[in-house]
Amino acid sequence: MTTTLATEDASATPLVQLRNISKTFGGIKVLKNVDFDVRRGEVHALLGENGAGKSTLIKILSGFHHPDEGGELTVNGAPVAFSAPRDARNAGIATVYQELLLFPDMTVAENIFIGHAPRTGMALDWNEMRRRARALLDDLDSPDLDVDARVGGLSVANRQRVEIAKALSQDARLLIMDEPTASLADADVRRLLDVVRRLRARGVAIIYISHRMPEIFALADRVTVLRDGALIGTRPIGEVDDAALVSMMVGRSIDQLFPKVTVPIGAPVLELRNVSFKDEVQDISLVLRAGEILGIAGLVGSGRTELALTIFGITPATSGEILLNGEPVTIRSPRQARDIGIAYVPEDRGLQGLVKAQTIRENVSMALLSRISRASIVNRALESSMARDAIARFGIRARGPEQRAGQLSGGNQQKVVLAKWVATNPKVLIMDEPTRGIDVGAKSEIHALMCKLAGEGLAVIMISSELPEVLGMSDRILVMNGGRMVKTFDRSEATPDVVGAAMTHAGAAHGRAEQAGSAP
Amino acid sequence: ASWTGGDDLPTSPLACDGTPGTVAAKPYDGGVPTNPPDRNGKKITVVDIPKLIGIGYFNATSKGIADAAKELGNVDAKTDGPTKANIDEQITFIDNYVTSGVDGILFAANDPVAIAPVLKKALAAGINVVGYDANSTPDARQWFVNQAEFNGIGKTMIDSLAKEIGEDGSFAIVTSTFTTPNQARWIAEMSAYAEKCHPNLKWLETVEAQEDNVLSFNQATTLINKYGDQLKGIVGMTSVATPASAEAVTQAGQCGKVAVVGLATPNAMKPYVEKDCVKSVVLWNPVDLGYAAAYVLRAAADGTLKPGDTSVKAGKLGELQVVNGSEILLGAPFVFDKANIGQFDF
Amino acid sequence: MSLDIAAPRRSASTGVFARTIGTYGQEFIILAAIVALFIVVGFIAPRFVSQTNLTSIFSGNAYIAVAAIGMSMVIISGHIDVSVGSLIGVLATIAGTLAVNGYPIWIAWCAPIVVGMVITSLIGALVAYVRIPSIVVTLGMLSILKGGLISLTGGAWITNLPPDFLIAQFRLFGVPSPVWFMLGLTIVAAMFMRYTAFGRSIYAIGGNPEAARVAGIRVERSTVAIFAIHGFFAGIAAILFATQLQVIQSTVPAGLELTVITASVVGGVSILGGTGTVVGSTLAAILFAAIGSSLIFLNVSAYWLRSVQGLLILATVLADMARRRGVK
Amino acid sequence: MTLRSFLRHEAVLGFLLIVVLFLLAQQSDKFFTTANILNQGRLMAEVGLIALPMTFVIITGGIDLSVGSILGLCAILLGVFWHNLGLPLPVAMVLAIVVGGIAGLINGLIITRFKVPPLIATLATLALYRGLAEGISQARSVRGYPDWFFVLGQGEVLGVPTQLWILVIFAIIAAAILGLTTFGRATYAVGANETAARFSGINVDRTKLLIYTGAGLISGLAAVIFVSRVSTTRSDMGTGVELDVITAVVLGGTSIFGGRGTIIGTVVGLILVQALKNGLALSGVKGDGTIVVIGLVLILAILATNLFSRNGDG
Ligand SMILES: Nc1ncnc2c1ncn2[C@@H]1O[C@H](COP(=O)(O)OP(=O)(O)OP(=O)(O)O)[C@@H](O)[C@H]1O
Ligand SMILES: Nc1ncnc2c1ncn2[C@@H]1O[C@H](COP(=O)(O)OP(=O)(O)OP(=O)(O)O)[C@@H](O)[C@H]1O
Ligand SMILES: [Mg+2]
Ligand SMILES: [Mg+2]
Repeated sequence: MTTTLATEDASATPLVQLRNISKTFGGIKVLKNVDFDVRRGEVHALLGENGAGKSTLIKILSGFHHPDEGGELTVNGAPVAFSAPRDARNAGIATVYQELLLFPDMTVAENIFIGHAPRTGMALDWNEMRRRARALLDDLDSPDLDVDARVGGLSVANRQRVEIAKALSQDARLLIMDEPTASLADADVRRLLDVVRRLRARGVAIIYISHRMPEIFALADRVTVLRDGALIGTRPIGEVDDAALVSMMVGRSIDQLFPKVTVPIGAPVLELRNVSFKDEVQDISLVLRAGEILGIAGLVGSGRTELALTIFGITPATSGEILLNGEPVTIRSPRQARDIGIAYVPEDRGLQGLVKAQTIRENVSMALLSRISRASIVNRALESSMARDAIARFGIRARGPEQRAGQLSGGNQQKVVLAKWVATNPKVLIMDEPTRGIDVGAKSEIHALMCKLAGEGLAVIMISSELPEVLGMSDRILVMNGGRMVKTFDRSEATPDVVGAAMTHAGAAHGRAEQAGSAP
Repeated sequence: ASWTGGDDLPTSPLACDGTPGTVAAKPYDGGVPTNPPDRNGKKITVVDIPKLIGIGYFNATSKGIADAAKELGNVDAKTDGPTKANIDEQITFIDNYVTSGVDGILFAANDPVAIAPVLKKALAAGINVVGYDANSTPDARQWFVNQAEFNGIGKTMIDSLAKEIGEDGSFAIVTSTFTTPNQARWIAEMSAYAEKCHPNLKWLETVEAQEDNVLSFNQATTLINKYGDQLKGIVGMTSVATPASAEAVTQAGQCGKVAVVGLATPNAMKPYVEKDCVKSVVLWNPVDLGYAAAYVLRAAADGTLKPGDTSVKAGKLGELQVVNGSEILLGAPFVFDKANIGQFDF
Repeated sequence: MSLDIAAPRRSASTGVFARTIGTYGQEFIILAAIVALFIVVGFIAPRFVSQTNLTSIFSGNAYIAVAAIGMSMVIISGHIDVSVGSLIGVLATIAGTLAVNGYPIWIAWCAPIVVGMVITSLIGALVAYVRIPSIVVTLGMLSILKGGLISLTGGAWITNLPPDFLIAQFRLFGVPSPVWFMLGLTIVAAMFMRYTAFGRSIYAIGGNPEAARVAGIRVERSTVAIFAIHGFFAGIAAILFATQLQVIQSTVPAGLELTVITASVVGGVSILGGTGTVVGSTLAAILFAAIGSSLIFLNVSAYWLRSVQGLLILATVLADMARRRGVK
Repeated sequence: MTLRSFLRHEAVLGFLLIVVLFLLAQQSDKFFTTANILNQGRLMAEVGLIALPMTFVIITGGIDLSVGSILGLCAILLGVFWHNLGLPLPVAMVLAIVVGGIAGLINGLIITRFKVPPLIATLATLALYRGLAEGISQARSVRGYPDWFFVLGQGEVLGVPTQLWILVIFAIIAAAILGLTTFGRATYAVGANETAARFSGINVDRTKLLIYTGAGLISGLAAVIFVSRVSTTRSDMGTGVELDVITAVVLGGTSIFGGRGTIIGTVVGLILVQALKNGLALSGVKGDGTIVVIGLVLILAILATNLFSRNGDG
């Protein structure tokens, strides 16, 4: 690998510089002699596939991990060694981690100021803390976020805001953001990008990690690409384009981002008639056909996940009717849903999808244990061969079926969850944010898999906050807002403008919610 | 209040005037060790397994056993046992000592029936087995050194109580747990004797306080608070409950108004007796009890105490009588008072 | 396009009252239970609410409340100490032994606190640096302390304690000192938990240790410190325990650890860590003491006492669960 | 990795066990005799039996502190059913075990329906069940069981104590259920990630209910064996058993945080504790010294495992 030094601006000492950094976990080298630097007032984007080592690199910068011997880390030209995150904070480095690190039982204000709360004498000054939290959140365009709310009860987007406010509260010279937009909807993303630009204008250096190309081009001054733990190169953003970055990342070019294949649409499989769950899902009616991909668009909190949970029996419908192949069914638990052929790939992979402590084999077989067991005894041979098949079929990059799921990269974890549900031979597959936090390569693989499954006659519901994905993959698009369906679009009539408008200007549309069931 | 604790065995209250109860002569009903080696005059190792270790009472019995062992010169005795009065653990302790091959076992049973199988196992292994303080079923041991007959305790306690609080006074009892066999039997005998000889005594209630100092104190205090002037006496059934009750009476400023009688060791009671807060304390001397038990075991091992004998020599205690088939009576319970309590140190 | 996209579905502005109920809900439930108990039982048996009985209830069980303060901190930090009963037994014995052997009274008072802190710091170090789960360390410690105590003392009672030593029998304004200790320490601890950075970091460590670490909290060091503070409270509890009577049993009080843990968790300290207050645990300790006393006043057959206690624990916990679901 | 980390602990524990057995055998020639070993099997049967379902309970991330109280309650009811109600003894035995199951089921219902953390729920039922035992027994004990009944607790089958057979059979069944069946898988999954298990169609609540009910049933069985061993029933039976049981399970490598543990580990932990108790007693160490050693071994065993697997699971 060659490092591109051509773009180095020799005159400016970088704020932070990493030289020859390596990191080994349990004998496996996940970072290999990486050089990296950040300058004041720049946004430096860090790119790479899942598992390329981005998070590891920034965790070294933030004192979370110690690099292997031989590396060098300087701040303002002076060598430093961080023994704990505390030291990095003191050096002016603030980090928004990929896995949000918040305290669910504390208030928003306290989460923001934990570790450096304002004091009067010995005692914490709660009022000052709340006041400053308020100001920070207002600064982030979040006037609606109550500083006294329990963080555990907040939506993902709001938690993200708290996390960013927390980083800002430290008055950092370097702000590191690891996939801050992974779980944000478009408008939230824009709001975040504004914040980042404002910080840059103030002279703060920013390291920005994201799998979303448009953000990189909208924001970054320079971009560094990692692949398999090695540095591929650092370029000014003006010198690269989308395709170049992708090929730097994956080492090959990706032909098509949304490889939508049209397949013949079959008979109705799933039908919802006026399904409601409390006030979170209200009066949803729709028809889903074999081979069809139904995209569900909406803002955060619009009730898309709630709808999926209702169909899947986690929060059973409080009224309305669900029909499968024309037969009315009652779904009161995920088990019943599974047994009648409904599968759900949940949005929170780590919490709801995977048992990280268990092996790929155990994860893949989890939803159909009863089918591969006789007299309750699990058939281990069958199970292992199933896991090997899944690894082959879904292209899961793993040492083998006995590898622990938690050790895989995000994209591969997602494939394991998908494999688990496809193994049950479902008729309906619901995928909630199927490509959240997943690199371009894996993303297109998952899209291809989705099309293939639809082609095999599966009816697919895809919930996504990424508008291009919804538009690119769906045969039909259903827009939700406030727990209601506000509009449905056919693939042909769906453009970013009309769908986006339906998503945001829905308040008025409630009364006129269209019946998806009556769509052609 | 009606006492429902205890087992269903009949009570046998003594005569009110102190005529000794008639004890029907009974043939030996104890067990016999199987093929014990000849231990006559030889050095023997003895283990003492009380109900629990770490309370004053059993510390005193252990001391008695140690004293006797020293006096005899040919007994090697040690005390070991559970830290809580638990039938299961006590059984395990005995079992382990049977396996390790001691010559003699001294025990105070947490439960007479539960302990029987393992004691029989000891007898079967040729070990000499003697009980004290709390009996097992007779055939599971050779001899039992009885500190005082249940009905004797019942009479002494109720008589002292009636003397202090008057024939129509009201009293309450603080005991360890309702399931402790000795305490349960004593309470049953007290109840029967009070009914027979002091019918106007009013028994208010009985509370449990484990073998726990602070809990006993709190329970006694609550009784004082609850009954106010109505409460004339508290009876402590254990050597833990009695001093704690006396402390409760003292701290409540009720000395002289609420009498405390009960079973207790002199050292714990000295402060209260000396301050006249407690007039008399009932107890056999537990040091003597352990001492006698050790002598009886030695005699059984030597073969000098045989089934059918009517008395046994127990060192400084002199001749002790065999009663009730296979029990050896220590003597009447002793009443400590201000005059004599200073002479005892245990 | 409107930027106000995350318009709160559930209104964000909660009133001060609702917020207080939200934070201190469990404390209110227990307080209500205590008040209700005093009213009802006092109505049936007026002596129950007499000043002497109230004093006995508070004073006789203050040591449990004091120990529960430290225990609450440990549980809030996501750990537990099942050895606290044995520890108190050991510390009480140390205090008594020093007192009867002629050491100055202040040494007899301070020694158990220091020794308590040393032992719990050791526990904390094993938990924090060697990463042995606290329940395992303290289960082991329970045995070690209990067995060690009996080995050393043989269970001999400590008598002839000097009167000056019996701090629990002192009174101030007619109120026994344990009550003052209980009140004072609860207030100090509550302020400490609410208004100091270290107090808040206890919640942080219990709520999310990883997040606490990246927030710059020295998790290991703090964990040791939390256990040390717990040892401090255990030491004070031991002194109150030891000086209540004129003898010290020098054994481990049976089941004391469960009583202390129960007071903490019923007082609203989440066993999962991260939430709870020391006010709640003190109230719960008072509630249990009051229940124990009231059963005697109500002539509930002592045979059923423990079932009633079990039911009451269940009732308060279920009420709390219901409340949490209500507030959410 | 579940298996690997277990093997690490097993290696440590197995090594420890061998060292302990060797040292103890040096100390006393009575230790390594068939009679003594079989007898130890008799003594550890009740704790051993309850440790089996407790392994399941702890693997799901829960705990059951009420097992000792259930044991006491079932023991009392066995006596009451037989003696006071006049039921045939076999019927009384079955009923007592069923009551144990119901007590466990109640634990399970409190934990699953009302989402009360297991520690608190069973802390409450610890008091409740013991209180019921005391209330029902009114401090009376029931004795005088027929001779055939003692076969269970004091008898032998083919020269081996009856309850040791029962323990071995149940241990094999438990190991098979945990290691081979769908139920065992569900148990691990629930402990490692309850939400993911639920989202995979595993009936989490039913799994927990069955496990707590099983713990109750086995505690009931242990009660019957216990009564048969000691020939009497008392309401304080089984006090403190929960700590012995949890010690064995945790020493056996089951993670208190759930998701990890095996029956084999539990059995080794159990044997280690029993060997220490017995062997130290035979070597002349007194009871209080033995408790100290067991406490130390518990801490040191887990400490050793942690040190050996320092850079492992992360
Ligand atoms: N604590 C750890 N122990 C062992 N391996 C680890 C650990 N943390 C990360 N890894 C491994 O290091 C590699 C790099 O991981 P890292 O999280 O840095 O990737 P990433 O580039 O941030 O990926 P993503 O885009 O999915 O977030 C991966 O193979 C991962 O499995
Ligand atoms: N503004 C808000 N304030 C507080 N909680 C919110 C808010 N918006 C959403 N939530 C919570 O966030 C969760 C996600 O909402 P829901 O699943 O209904 O919508 P969604 O469209 O699937 O959102 P997402 O895009 O995050 O998956 C819900 O549990 C909801 O209670
Ligand atoms: Mg990452
Ligand atoms: Mg969603």
